[in-house]
Amino acid sequence: MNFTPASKVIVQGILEPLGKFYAPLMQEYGTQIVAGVSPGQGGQILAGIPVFDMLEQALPRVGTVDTTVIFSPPYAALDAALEAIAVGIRQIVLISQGIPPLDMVHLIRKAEATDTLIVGPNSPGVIVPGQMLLGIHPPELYRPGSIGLLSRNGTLTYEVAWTLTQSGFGQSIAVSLGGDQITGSTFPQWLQILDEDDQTDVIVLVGEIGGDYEETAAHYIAEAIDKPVIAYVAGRSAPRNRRMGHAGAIIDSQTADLGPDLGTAESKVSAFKRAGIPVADRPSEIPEIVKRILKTPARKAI
Amino acid sequence: MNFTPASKVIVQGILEPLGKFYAPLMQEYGTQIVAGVSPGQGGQILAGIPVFDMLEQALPRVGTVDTTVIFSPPYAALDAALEAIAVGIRQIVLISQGIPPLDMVHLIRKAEATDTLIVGPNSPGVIVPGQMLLGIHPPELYRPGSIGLLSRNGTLTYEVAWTLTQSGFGQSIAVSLGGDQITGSTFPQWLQILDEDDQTDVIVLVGEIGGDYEETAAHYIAEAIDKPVIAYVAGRSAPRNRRMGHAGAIIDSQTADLGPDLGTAESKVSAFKRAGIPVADRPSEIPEIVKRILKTPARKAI
Amino acid sequence: MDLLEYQAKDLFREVGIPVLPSQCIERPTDLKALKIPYPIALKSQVYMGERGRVGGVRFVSNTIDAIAAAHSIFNLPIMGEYPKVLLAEAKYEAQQELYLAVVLNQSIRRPVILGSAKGGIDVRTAIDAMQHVVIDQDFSPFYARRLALKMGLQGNLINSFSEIVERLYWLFSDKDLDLVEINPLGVNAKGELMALDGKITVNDAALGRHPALAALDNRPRKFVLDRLPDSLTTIDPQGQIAVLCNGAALTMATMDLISQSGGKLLHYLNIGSETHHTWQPETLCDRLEEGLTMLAKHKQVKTIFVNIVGGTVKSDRIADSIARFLRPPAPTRTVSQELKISRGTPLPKLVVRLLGTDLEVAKERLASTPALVMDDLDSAIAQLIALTKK
Amino acid sequence: MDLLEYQAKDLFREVGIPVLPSQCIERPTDLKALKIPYPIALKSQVYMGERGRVGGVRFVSNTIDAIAAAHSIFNLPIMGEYPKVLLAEAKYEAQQELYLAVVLNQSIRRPVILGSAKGGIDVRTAIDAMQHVVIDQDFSPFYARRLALKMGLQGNLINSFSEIVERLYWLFSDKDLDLVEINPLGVNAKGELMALDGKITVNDAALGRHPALAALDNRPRKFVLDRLPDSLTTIDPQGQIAVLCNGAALTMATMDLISQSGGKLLHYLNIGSETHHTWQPETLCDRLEEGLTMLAKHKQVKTIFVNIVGGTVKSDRIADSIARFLRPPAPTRTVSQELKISRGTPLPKLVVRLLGTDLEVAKERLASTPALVMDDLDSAIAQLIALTKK
Repeated sequence: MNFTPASKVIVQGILEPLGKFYAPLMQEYGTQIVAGVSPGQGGQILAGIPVFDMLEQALPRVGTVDTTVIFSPPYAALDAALEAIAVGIRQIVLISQGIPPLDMVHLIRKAEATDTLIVGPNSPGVIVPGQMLLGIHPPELYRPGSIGLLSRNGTLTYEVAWTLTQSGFGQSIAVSLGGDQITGSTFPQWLQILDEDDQTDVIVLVGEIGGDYEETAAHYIAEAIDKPVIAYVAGRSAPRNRRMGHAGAIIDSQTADLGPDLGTAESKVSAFKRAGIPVADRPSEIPEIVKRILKTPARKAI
Repeated sequence: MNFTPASKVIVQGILEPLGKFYAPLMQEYGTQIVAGVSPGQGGQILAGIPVFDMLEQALPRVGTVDTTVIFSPPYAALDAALEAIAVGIRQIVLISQGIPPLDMVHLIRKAEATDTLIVGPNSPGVIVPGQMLLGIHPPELYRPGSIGLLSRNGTLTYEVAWTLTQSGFGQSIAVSLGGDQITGSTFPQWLQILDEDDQTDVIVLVGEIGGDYEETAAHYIAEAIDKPVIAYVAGRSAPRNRRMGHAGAIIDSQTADLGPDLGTAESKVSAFKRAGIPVADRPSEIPEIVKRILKTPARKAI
Repeated sequence: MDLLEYQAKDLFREVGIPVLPSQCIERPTDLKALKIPYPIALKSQVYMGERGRVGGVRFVSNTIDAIAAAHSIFNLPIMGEYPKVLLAEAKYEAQQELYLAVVLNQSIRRPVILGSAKGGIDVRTAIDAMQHVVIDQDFSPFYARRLALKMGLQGNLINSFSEIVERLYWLFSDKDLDLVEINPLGVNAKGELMALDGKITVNDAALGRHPALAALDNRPRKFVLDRLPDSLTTIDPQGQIAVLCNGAALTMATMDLISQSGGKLLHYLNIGSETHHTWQPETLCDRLEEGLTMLAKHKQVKTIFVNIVGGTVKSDRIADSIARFLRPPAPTRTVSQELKISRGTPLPKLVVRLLGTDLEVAKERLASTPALVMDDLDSAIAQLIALTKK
Repeated sequence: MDLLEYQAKDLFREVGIPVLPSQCIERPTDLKALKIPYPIALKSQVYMGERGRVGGVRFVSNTIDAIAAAHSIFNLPIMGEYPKVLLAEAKYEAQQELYLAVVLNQSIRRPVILGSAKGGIDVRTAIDAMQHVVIDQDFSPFYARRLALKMGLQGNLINSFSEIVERLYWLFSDKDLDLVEINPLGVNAKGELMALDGKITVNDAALGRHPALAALDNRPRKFVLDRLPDSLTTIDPQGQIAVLCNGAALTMATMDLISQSGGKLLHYLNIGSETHHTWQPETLCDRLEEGLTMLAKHKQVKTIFVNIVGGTVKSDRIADSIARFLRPPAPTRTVSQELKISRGTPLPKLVVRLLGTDLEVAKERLASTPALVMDDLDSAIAQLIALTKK
């Protein structure tokens, strides 16, 4: 992970409405955006950022680029990401929602083969408060600090960040895996990164119903994470998901050895509790638990 | 490269007519064939070799396998090779002809990513005289010795081997890249291997018209090979290849910066001569040149 | 998007997966022009499963019986759903029934092929014998053989089964499916295979690049990018609270808080996140107004809780949208005129919670309206509960 | 296998590459039922290139002129080839003509996309401006944009051109093509693209998995796996020697030696290598006999040089095949009876060189025949030359 103010960033799909709106905000926050790409619209300038038709036109002028933030239309996002990998960029933040999941499978195979870190899709991206913004987090809700914030959603992440900020707990980083069916990175990957990150003392994991992300995370935390982790799960009152019927029943039973309630709030909360991870009942309880934990010694001896 | 008598070999497509005929011959020559694979025919025994439906059934019983020799039908060969790569086999000898070239492109990409050595397709394979046979070379024409024999054909390779054998020059190894449009390995790859091979003193390269294999090899030898190389090119009297017409003209001119005569015997012979490589006019001249070279010191100081 | 059995089988036929001769029947009299020889099966074409158990499949041997059976199937709802079409299909003598599916596994983030040597109507038995193989890298037929061997298939059946898996996988991958299932996959006495039933779910996000598939189902989509849903889900039929938030997880967290505070929810509405590539500040404002109008249509809604998080859209614009909803606008704006007409009842009370915007500006703009504007989430919910009880 | 222009355009249409409305004309009177409005182009459908330069393409504005033009094109050979069909096609106003192709590059062992901003009939100009991009990994549209930029395309033309490249690449890869070319790819005043001519070569080895493509050309294949060619190539019309070897390179080397020794070659025949998966010893013996019969049919052949290398087939079986050819067999073998009937002339003299087999056994078996059996290649060729001069 290289998310420092010195690292260079390119924005792909910079002239899409979303990119046009957020690229200048990212730049204002201090992110070093060295170029933008929008195929067929090269030659323009957006807020002082030169726009190219392709990455390979930009690179000779701006040097090695660490990260690309992709606002491209969903069916063009895989290609944009592969273009970035082809020119050696190894950190990719996919903001766009609606990327077909099989495109993501293709991209993940490629990312694994090239040791590329993918954030998203359908994600607000990454913010390192006070330093850089790679995506669409509202910076005014964040403050620098030592809480590492992980989630797979957007606005609820901002809500939790603000709750922490208000209570005086700034954040070392906030990352959302993204809300689409297939995500480019996983909780275990990020837990590992934050466990090794010197700026992070406590990890807050904001979960939600569906899938087995939180169950897997709980298992991984118990096995491999030394820093304290606090969890929160949204969706306790949500109506049960419609099953896919016949086929769905068979497929659900195959997903993992995590029992038939997999994906419900109960399943996730109890997985965290079994792993010894405190679970907040409401967002405003999160800073209270952080306070409590910071008074006691680390969960595990190293 | 690991082509020693201790290395374990599997034969895929062993119950195809070609496999059925040659697998026992390979075994008689000393090749350690530990298993065969023919999907749908698992459970049979051929010349004492147990036959399985899949490689992954065989491996737990026979341990790590170094090489697979593939006799599968051409449209099943890519899959057989990918199956071998998936279980960790990193030396693949493709005997079958008629594999669609785009299947080979796919396989080559995969081989490059996994550091797998491919011989063939449409190749007699590899022989290490007196030690092992991986393919269909007629062993009685070969003798152990220090000549490394490279080609991209079958029977002409045997002819040259016999010419050497008769003159008292045994061979350290003989390899044919294979005669199909797209080959799994290249002359430069093998020249490099033989340049580093302690058993090889002199390299004999048997070329033929078509493509730019020999031109590329000549260039590579001049740049990177320290051991003496002798070349022979078949096809001086062959009728000129039919051009593809309009499109062909354009495409031919794009293949490389090697001039319009690319692929003719003249082009190849003069490429070798420019690179300082002696070219035999007929097979029987090859041992004469070997004799001459072995009397003079190495072509290049190391 | 789900496909009906006959639509799935059309795709199977296209990619060379064997299916029986069949014909679509839109009304019982169509059976007079049947081109398949009797006996046939008549199968209700519904999206729901388990039709076999409840009489949605009938075997008939002549036209008179067929027409009678068709009448009764057309009038038989399967879990509430009436068929618009039946499939008349030849009979098949299966010696063995297999189960085969390709699905996208969210957790492994890879496609998985599933197979059971005990397919057919008894799902429990199929599940007990289920085997799976993860397609870790690019598909190649050896993955299919791996599944065949795990299922215990032997001899040439390994190859013929693998060929079906291969074709099914390419269908899955070419058409961006979430799921494709053949159950049962019949094996006859000669060892030949036949797809006897088929189920396909196309990925909704990918439908835009498969126009031919998208045209197969005209019903409203359950999931549509960048648009409000066509209908609202009812949580508690007794509820009087409606919730409107931006973002799915925020909506759920807000509902959880209301529920924890003893509030009873009737409806919720997520007006969407900001990650669509065409998103602009107007997108949020337009949907906010449109969403409030949707919720207000339902007489039972006494209070609406608006929770908008994120500061990139200026608070004055958000406040203006809410104000436009609350104060029927000048007659020049035709869209809002329509909205006005649809409002038959007094408007629900609004508790508006805004985070990240300049709250004072919003309060000022909404001062002359009955909307309560707050920034602390817990207090706002306490207010909401109190207001609803009034 | 090459496709004709109209066949290539059918494939373009299938994958969404824009082509003009067109109609196949099998005889001039078909033009009376033309559905395309005039003016039209009438284009000779031949496998040879450069038809434009020699009158194979004519523009006409009414039925009378069209029928007259069709008559003359049907009677105009292009490099010796007469069209069986013409393509009648709408006219297109191109502002610019591009060149675009996808080919498999044997040397790089990857597909390559080629493009030139100066396409059209002047091949030299196209070549001078030619750009290429190697498809190193799995194709993705950025490779196409890379080509577009190298060609100097700008603005939205980058995207519309790339989309054509993408579709063309998938066609190339799905159908196992060796080459697919669009020249010219017309650009009109609105920046829209149109494939105005198309050339496709399907890989012969892959035809077995594209039966629909294989059916498009019934002419004898230039290259067929595992079968002798249908006709023989003539090297020197004055030649009296025919060569039969197993393996292409061995055949060439043998021809080289004969030529270096002053021999004049009429024909050569490669009876194939041993790398076909169905190969068995019988394969070699059957083809040897069949091949000798083919060569002996030609009266001008005075001597046949047989060079069989490789020891896996026992020499007695090879000798038996040769003996069967030399000595018309018993009337019970119907195949050979036919062979006998076709032999009107005395048999050519045979010099047989065998390597790897037990030569003594072969000599013994052929002792009673006029065939000379030897093992040293150079001496065998010297014998051949001497024998031919006799």
